[in-house]
Amino acid sequence: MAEESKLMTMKEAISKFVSDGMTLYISAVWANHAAAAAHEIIRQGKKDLTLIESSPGEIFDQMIGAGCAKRLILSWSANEAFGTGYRFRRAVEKGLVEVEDYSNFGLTTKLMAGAMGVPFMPIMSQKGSSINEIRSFLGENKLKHVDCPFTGQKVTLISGINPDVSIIHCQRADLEGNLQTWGSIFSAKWGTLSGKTIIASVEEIVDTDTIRRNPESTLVPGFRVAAVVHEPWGAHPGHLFGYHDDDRWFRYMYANFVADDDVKFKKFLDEWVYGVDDRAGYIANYIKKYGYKRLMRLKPKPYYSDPINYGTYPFDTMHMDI
Amino acid sequence: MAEESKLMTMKEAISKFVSDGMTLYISAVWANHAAAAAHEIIRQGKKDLTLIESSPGEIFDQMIGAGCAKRLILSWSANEAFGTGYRFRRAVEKGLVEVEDYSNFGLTTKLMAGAMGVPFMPIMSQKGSSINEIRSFLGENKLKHVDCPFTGQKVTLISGINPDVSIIHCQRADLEGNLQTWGSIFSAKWGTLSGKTIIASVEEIVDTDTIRRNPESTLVPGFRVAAVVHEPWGAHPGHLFGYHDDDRWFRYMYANFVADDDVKFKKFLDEWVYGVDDRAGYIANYIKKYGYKRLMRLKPKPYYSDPINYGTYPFDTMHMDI
Amino acid sequence: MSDQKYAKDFTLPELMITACAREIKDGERVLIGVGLPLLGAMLAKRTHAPNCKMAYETGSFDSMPSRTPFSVVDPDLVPRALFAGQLTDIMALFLQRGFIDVGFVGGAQVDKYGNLNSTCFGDYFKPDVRFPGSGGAHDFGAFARRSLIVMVHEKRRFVEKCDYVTTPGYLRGGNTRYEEGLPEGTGPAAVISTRGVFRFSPETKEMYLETYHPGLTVDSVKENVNWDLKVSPIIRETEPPTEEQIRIIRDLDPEGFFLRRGEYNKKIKAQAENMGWL
Amino acid sequence: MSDQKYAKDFTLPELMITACAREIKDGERVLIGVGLPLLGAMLAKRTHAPNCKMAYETGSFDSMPSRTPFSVVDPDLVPRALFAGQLTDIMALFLQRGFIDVGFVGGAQVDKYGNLNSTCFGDYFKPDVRFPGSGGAHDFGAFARRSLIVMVHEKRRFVEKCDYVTTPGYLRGGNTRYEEGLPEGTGPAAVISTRGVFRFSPETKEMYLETYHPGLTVDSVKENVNWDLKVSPIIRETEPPTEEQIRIIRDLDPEGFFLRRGEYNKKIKAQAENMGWL
Repeated sequence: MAEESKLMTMKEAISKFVSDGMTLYISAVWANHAAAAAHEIIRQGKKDLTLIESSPGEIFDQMIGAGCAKRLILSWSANEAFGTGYRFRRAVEKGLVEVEDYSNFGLTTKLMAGAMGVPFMPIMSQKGSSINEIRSFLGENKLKHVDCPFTGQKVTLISGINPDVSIIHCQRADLEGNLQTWGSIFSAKWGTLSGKTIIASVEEIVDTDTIRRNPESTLVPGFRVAAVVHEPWGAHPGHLFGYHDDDRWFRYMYANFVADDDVKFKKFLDEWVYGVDDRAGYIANYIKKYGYKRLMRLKPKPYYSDPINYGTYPFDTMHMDI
Repeated sequence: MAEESKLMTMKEAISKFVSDGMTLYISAVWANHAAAAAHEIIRQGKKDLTLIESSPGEIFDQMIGAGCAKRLILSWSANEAFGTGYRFRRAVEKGLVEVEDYSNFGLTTKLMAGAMGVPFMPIMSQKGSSINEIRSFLGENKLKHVDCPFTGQKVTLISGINPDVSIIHCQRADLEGNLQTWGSIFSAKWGTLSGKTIIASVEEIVDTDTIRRNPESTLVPGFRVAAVVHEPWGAHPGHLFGYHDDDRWFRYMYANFVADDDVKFKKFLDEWVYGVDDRAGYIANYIKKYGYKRLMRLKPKPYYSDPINYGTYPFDTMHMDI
Repeated sequence: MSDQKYAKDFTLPELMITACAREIKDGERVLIGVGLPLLGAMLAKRTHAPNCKMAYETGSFDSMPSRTPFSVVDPDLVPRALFAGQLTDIMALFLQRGFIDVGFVGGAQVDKYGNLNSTCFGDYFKPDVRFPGSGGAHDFGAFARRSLIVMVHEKRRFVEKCDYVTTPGYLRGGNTRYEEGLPEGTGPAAVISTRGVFRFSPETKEMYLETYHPGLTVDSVKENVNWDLKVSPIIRETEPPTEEQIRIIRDLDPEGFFLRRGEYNKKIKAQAENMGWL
Repeated sequence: MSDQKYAKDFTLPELMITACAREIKDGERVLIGVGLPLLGAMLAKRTHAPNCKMAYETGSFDSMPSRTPFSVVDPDLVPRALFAGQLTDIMALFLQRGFIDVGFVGGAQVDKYGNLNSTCFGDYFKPDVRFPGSGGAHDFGAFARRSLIVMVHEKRRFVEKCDYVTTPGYLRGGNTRYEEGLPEGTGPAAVISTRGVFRFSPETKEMYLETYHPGLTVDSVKENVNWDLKVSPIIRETEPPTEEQIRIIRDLDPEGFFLRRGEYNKKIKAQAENMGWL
């Protein structure tokens, strides 16, 4: 009896594992950008969520704008060189969401502590800042200042977190949920592994033998994963190493001409989120609107690593005779 | 002006960077087993060293037996299924070396704290044990028991360490010291990066382009590395992923028939350490004694990972037009 | 099938490997050290627990080695593994988080509450005998849902109180383990010694004899324990290996490295002497 | 060479990029965020500092992107990099350990001791304006040997005291930064604003004007600072870019994404309208 398949649709995964009021880590930096999942959360009208990520981009902005989020734990929310995160900005200014601010390092060690199973991580950062002084909804549980019992240095203890659900978009997984990713992953290792439940969307479903040929690319072993969703282009308009580029025009357009206008933002959601059933529908709309060629232009020129020779030793190579 | 080459002989590296009385991390678990460096330390008669590694094998035993070590910080010292570590055992029983004991996890987080630049790491382990109660030469600096200020749980804080020198044997490096390794590395990432100074021996010197084709295999960036030594078979009789197997017969023979006999141990050192100039001499002796074929039998059957497609984007793919 | 019949011919190591294997349920995640427990887990995987997955503190998970590993860093544990990382990955992400079902541990001494000593006999600072130390054993024992203790059974090793507690069992019995801060729902599940299999009372957490190995008696086991050993009301002989189990075990160790160590040792010694080594 | 002559024609962003580049010495390790500083570092690497190496908090070190990254997670920052890991690798192993020479930071407000606010104007809980937040800026500012502050220069942004300190500069001046526990030998080295370049007094740690940008005056800079700004005794105009520098900068941004943002913005807006988007 092999392990059960964890393959399901995004609709099933979000409806089964995400409830109103939960705390969610969603990988939302531009690599491993879990856009398909975020859009499904919006479609299902989830409410009162606490969202955590170090430097989330567009999808946090959209979940905030769609009214899914009540609280945010983050370090930065914007669209990089493309523009600011207007839905985030306006929601905070209007008091529609509460924010607990950390630095990128602080926030990531918060997830690292959760992933590793310790209640806090020490950092030498965050000293001398309002980040360390001002506490929002986490109150005394945000962090502590202590003197190191060994050296006397001032140390900041960042409290750990275990989100109810962690969600990531990756390159590939097998049906058991063994997740592989590569490239530079920002906070996504700790964020994903900190979750009590893990949902992953992937570009490709592969067989377990493929996973086993690159054991060092496995980010999360299958036993930690509750749902695997096959959603090609699930990171769009973010990028995914080896699969596609950022859709820079699309990001620029959203950040500069859509996010800060209530009417256009609603129109955007109506078209790209509510107006489609899933990521396949989203991509169909993209192709209809911009053409297949435009989508394919986002594909990279292949750039392969060298294969790694691990070496193997057949059964008869015990090497115990001289 | 490119960076200066850090290539030197093991004789130069040990004589330049290792002094009596220093604290050294030496990668001594059976993968990345820095045997060539340990033998050079013995040859140069270094004294009063404090040696740290989680579960060191034969080379710690030999450095102890040769009188190099005064203090040991470790979790386990033996030769796995091959036999106990007799030089270690006898030296402790006779009071010739002092030991500070941790668990494997505790010891590794001690190195991790040093590598990350924090004065301690919290673990939930080591509770209820004499490891946590009995302190040797580190005294109050071994660890602390605290109640978590967030959850009230009992937490063990393991003090960090930054060895004066960390030494590892890896698959390859370029002349600037960019070190690459693969396989399962036990404590070696944290141990190596915790060092104030880093020495590496490698199977192969490669050009920087080779390093750059597998950026995720880089364990240590060149700016951290002080010396690169080209010592093929530098891990023998340990193994090295992709390069060679453990020499099980040799390990069994040492652990069971040499280590616990003063005369045979001296004879072993005379032949394999004092009697040769470097690793090339050691291997020449091996070939003379056992034959080239026997050495070559330790080579693995190749087992390659799939290449990873990172993808690349030429200068004209800004994707900022529609 | 005929090979499900009990074997007539088996050795003590083979019996213990079988006993280890029987502790593993299908689908469990098992953290494994060197020696007999590894053979036990390989046997379980080839028989009743094909979906058990082994983790190694070196960083590998669910490896498919072609040969029997002699050590947890065997170079054949990475190719074809599901996951290859480092010690802190396995110890923190898997073990400290509570995702390991079974951890095998060993020691030189065990006491009646399953506390283990793998560090020293006598005073820590002037030991009569120094052993290797914890390695990962402490951590396995701290966090695995069920830790399984595999021991050579001599009277001096089954003691009222360990000289040094390397790996905590139930500490002073009752709830003392959990009061000390070790996770609820963890602790030793069994001791598999060279004389019998022992379990722990659910309330007092005191070790009791469940089965004695074939050829021994309850009294001969009790005589080799330094406290008044309690005995299961349904005491019986340890279940012997089946013919299938014996066939698989012997296939796993054709050279007798684990199973016929004395004989093996003689062979290597003779070879070494021939090489002018000794 | 003729292109070492100063350029006659250059824009304010080009001047600032040049000023950023001049702060980087050959061989230094530079931790970089998005925007002008990245172009500055790329310019430095193509001119006087070919061996400077850039780190990105995303996990890449010494990348060789074919194109100009628009973000620190640009997918061209991993192929051909010397090292690719994750945020905690760069933040801990490189930055917290003290191995980063230069870190670029920005903000919406700066005060006279180089403290930076990139979080909000007004009360944190009811902000007049909410900005993105720290990102890596706090950490860069905490640990880089020299942090370099790049700012849009408006009077409301150069304040006596920040509404919120996201990234600590010299705190309350003097040694207060180090008394707070931030590492010795770290701190802001310069502010590069849209009006001038500022440095910090070695003793008081107060910001002073070192150069004002071409076309401006000392007074016009002082008028846009909310405290009595001190001025260097050898005050002068900011050194303009050379022709070589301008040529390289423009090569790096052929579409004008960074250099001609207004014009660029119009173009994209027109395209979006054509697509029926707006």
